[in-house]
Amino acid sequence: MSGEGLTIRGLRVSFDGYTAVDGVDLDVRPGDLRFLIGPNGAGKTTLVDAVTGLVKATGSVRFGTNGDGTELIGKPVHKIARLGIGRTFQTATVFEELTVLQNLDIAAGAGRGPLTMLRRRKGIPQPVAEALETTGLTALRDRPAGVLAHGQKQWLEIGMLLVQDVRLLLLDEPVAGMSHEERESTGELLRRVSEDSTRTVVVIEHDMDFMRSFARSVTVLHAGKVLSEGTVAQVQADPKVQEVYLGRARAEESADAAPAVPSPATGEATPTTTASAQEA
Amino acid sequence: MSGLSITRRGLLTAASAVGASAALSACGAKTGSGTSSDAAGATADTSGSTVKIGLLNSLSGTMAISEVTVHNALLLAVKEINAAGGVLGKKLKAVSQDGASDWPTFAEKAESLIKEDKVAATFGCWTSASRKAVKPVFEKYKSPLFYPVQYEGLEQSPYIFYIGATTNQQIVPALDYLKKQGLTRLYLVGSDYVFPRTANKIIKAYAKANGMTVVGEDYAPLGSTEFSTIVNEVKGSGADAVFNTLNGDSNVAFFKEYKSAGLTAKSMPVLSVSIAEEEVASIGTQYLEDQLTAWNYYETTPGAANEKFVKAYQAEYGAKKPTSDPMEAAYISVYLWKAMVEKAGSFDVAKVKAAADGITFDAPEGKVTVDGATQHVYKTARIGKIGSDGLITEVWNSGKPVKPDPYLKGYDWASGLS
Amino acid sequence: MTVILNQSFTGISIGAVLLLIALGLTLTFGQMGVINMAHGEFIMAGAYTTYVLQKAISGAGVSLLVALPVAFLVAGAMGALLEWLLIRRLYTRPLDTLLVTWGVSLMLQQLARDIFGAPNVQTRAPDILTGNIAVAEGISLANSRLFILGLALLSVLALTLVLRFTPLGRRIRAVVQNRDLAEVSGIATGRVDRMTFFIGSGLAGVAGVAITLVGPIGPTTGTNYIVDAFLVVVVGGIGQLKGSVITAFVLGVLQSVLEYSTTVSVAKVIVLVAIVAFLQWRPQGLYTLRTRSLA
Amino acid sequence: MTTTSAPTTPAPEVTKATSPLTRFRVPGGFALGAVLLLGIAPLALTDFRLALLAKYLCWAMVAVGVSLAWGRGGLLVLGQGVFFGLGGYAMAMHLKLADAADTGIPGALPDFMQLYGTGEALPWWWKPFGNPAFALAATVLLPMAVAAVLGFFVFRRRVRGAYFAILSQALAAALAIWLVGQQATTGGTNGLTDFQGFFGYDLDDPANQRTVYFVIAVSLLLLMAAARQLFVSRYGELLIAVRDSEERVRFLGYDPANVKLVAYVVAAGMAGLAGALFVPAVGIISPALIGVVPSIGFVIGAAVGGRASLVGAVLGAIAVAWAQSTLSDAFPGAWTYLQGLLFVVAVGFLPGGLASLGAVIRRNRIRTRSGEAA
Repeated sequence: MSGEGLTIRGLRVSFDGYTAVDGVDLDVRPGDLRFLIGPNGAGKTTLVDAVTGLVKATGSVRFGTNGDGTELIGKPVHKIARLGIGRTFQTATVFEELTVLQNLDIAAGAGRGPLTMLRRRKGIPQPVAEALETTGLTALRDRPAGVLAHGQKQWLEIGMLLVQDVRLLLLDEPVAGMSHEERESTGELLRRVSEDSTRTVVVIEHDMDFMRSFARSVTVLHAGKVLSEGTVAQVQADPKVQEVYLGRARAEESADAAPAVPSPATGEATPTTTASAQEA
Repeated sequence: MSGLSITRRGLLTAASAVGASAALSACGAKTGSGTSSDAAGATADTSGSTVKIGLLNSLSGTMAISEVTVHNALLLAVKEINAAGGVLGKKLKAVSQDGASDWPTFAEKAESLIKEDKVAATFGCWTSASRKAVKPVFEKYKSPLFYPVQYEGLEQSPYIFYIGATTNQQIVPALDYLKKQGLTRLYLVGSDYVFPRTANKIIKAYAKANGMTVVGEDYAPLGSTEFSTIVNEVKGSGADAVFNTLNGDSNVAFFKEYKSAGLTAKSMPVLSVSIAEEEVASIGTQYLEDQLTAWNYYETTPGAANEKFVKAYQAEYGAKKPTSDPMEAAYISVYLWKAMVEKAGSFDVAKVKAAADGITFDAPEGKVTVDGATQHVYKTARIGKIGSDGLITEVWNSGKPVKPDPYLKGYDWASGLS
Repeated sequence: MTVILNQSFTGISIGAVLLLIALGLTLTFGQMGVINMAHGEFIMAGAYTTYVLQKAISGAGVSLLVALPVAFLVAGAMGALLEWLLIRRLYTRPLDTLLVTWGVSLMLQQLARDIFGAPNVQTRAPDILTGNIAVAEGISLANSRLFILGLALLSVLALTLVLRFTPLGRRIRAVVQNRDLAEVSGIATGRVDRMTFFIGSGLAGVAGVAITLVGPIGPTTGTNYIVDAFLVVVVGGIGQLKGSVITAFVLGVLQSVLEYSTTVSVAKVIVLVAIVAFLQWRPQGLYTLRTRSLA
Repeated sequence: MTTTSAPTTPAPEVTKATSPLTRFRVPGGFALGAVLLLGIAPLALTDFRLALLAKYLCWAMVAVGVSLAWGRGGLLVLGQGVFFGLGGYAMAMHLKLADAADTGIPGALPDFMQLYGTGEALPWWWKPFGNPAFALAATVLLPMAVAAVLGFFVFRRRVRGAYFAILSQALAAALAIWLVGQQATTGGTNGLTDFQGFFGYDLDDPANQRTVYFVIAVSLLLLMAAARQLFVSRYGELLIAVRDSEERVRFLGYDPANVKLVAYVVAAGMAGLAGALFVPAVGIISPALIGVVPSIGFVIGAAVGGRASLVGAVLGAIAVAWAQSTLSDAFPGAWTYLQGLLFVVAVGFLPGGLASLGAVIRRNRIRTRSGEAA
């Protein structure tokens, strides 16, 4: 049962005695669009860092499409990346001096042999063309990434994960600082991406509206531990969550945004964690 | 426009060029064929009313400290010679090139002086390394170089005149002096380059044959300024005297450390062969008082010729400017060349070389004579003591000019050296 | 045994100089991350300050003591000026800073040549600093080195106190740890940078005064020390005073012992290679400030 | 739906180089360079000037590598003197051995060893350099091997930026000091000099000196073509990506250490070849070409001309070398100021060097245009 998708057991990360992630267990199945929420310092980003090998951690993180999956703890970053695990950062990091096309082409090419590397790129590889299409950046492909708008950079990052043929996408606050329209587009993009039944998507987000609109399932972290898990509705109804989000949650979110839980726009706000992949 | 096609085009061009160069090289001489020597010869331009001579010194970089003074002395000599009517009725025009304390640059500038400026002779170089770098250039173009600095011997290029002392005119007399003083246990301290290493080889051979002992030997990288350990070792060695072949900045650090360690000229004198008046001024007499030096000339050397030289130099460059051995050697090198040219009646290098033997000059250091066979100069060896006023006064001299012997052939103990 | 003891004391002598020349860099390089190749020329400026003051004030001891604060101000002002003119424009480009300040260092050397002449100049050390005291049988420590050691330790103490307990120190640490946060907290980070640079460069000036007791004073004085100074800070670890202190003395003793058992050249090569190997083992140096940044 | 080895869709305008002017810019420029170096320069210059140019072209060859490693890869290679020196010494050792063999005396030692050495047999590590093929290969492969070993450790441990630069300098200093210290076997400060022949040809002969020039000029052009290919290849794009965000590249599944290693090793090989050809052209190799200052000198030209632009770096290297050699005689002091100022201005205020003047303007224009679009 724990063979598919991302399986985390007893994950623990400490910095100089401060424990940022404190024994987290987490399962995310393929086809899910899991949101990771929690107050500042809850350990969300650190958890993603640990999964991608950026920080040292103890415990077990396995990822695979069948069987037991591969243990990720202890592997270097680039080896983890080659297992089909990709991430974005809070501040979009694209290669500003390279064009959109070059950015995507590099992302697509981690497995290229030396001879291919030493040749000039001819034409546009199929996955790159598809990613351009999916992210809507086709018209901008020859622009240096540095001149893109903030939202476009985030899409480019997601596109780079797509061409990598990533099976597990870890997105760190992808809509921070975006306009309303950009958020909508990003959400749609994420939904399209996660429709592939073999992909697993995990999104760290602060934006509750965005979460309510697009999450299939939610995990709430608090002080390095899992506080609550379930559908948006289940989580929002959890008193422990309300406790943590006390003040802010009561005042602004539970009060006026709660009715939005069964989102009319998508009708997808109540899938369970075992949401079927047939939707795709 | 793929990269590949560019490369291909590049290769084509390259291939044709290789072809072209192969064709060219077909007319180049093979080694040992002997044809090349005629192809490259100096063509000094002496046709006009002036004759160009080259001054090749480091005007910038780390060696500028020393070499600028030599450059000044050369310019003074040129000025005096021109004021007195020039050479063979032609005024001298000095062309200065900056060796920039960098050996390959010296080689480049030497070539520039010979090929571009068509100088009749070149004066300069200080370090052995710069001389070694330009030697093939002067030999290739058969143009003469006058080298003004004491050096490690073991060299006799047909196109270099060695106006500074060779080892038997500086180091060997210095050892004679130490032996006479009963200072027989020596500690050798030097910079890590060819002169100190060769000098110390000679010293060790001398010591072996003369009942002296070398109790220690240390080399510091050129420019090194940390001498705690070396001085510590010197102090504990029980030596009678230190033979110092350090160069440049290292001397400053060494002598400061030496004094700090409580060592003095009384308890353990240091005999230096690279510290002249100029260096004394930059180290400080506080640290150097009563220490020994070995040269062929001091600012205080008696004689009318020296009085005139010191006066002229200070009139030109400032009243407090000291004169030193390499400066004096540089100064007389121009006069020696003038005398050779005038004896030969021509600027032609072969004739000048042929005329060199036996040329004498009443130099500030006393009478000097050119030895045609070695192209070195007979020089009087002088041991000096550094005074509190920064001047060096002579405490001993060899009595008469010493015949130059760059390969120390006249010394039995040196037979195994080279 | 005597040998080991003796070389240890010699090593401390060497380490004292290393520490003093590296101290300013622990601020400008260690705290601010600026690779200032002209730092050596601030040392040179301190040395020349001693020379100039000695011409004005005859007593060697008095002029040396006066030179300490004056050199601090002179070199500090040069540093602050350099920061204001160039370095502040280059904070995001550390490698370019290295090259730009190397250009500045060339110009400062030439300036010294034009003002004071190419040859080295001499200063007179006060007699009390030219002697030595016996530590044990056959082992002595030069007074000049003791003076440098004292000066270095005093500077470390003063610097620590300033960083820990003064408002300026708090600001400096705040800017180092989180520039953005410091800025929004109302700290004029630009002015703090300049002050940090002033103090760091000033310490180089103080080192320059002390250097006159043991080394040559000339246009290239700074270049003699600059690489060593950087190595001390690199090995000691960025942003950590204690790392530099330990490193300076360890390198000093290592150098001294190796010089004793091999030759100076070989010792130098071994020390350099050892440093390279050490950085393989600990790329961030002996002590590091842990941050959550990507780097 | 997404396969890793997807067919490529034909791209009508991947690059915007459609106008004839831009299309022939690169091959045209290359041809122009070839004509200038191989045709006009040898005809227009005296033997002496040509020899000088040969020396400058050697610096330019180093600059090609600097442009790759530093300009594209962001590796401030402040220790290129090490590789230049290794290449130079490998060549010089062979020439010295060949000269010794030419004397006809069996087992003759190179001249400097007879003077300063212990007078014993040739050190074992000199012996292979008697073989011309080995020596030639070593001029390039030895620096590359050293760079590979060094880079392997340094990049793996993520030593970078300032640390890498300072480390490079420390190594350059160490090698220079070591060479100086081994006088009996390396010639010490003097270095190796006074070469008679070059693979059987007499180096004193002006015709042979011209051949050396041609070899150098052709080598430079080849290196530039090779570097250009690397620049426009996928590897070149990846290298820029590593320079701009090493971590990000890591998350794409590449090991940035390997990407940097390739640039570093190639740059080292180029410096080695430059050093090897410098020896017959100038007639000397010495520790003075290896230490900290010359190593910084190797990046000056690239910085002034434009580190990221191949042509800029090459022209910059040639121009700075020319200025150094011409101005330092007339105004030794002023030249030092100018050199310092060049660094401050070129690196501090025009980081792309002189070559970027046009690009800065062009980029501004693109910015304006995209601003309008957005």
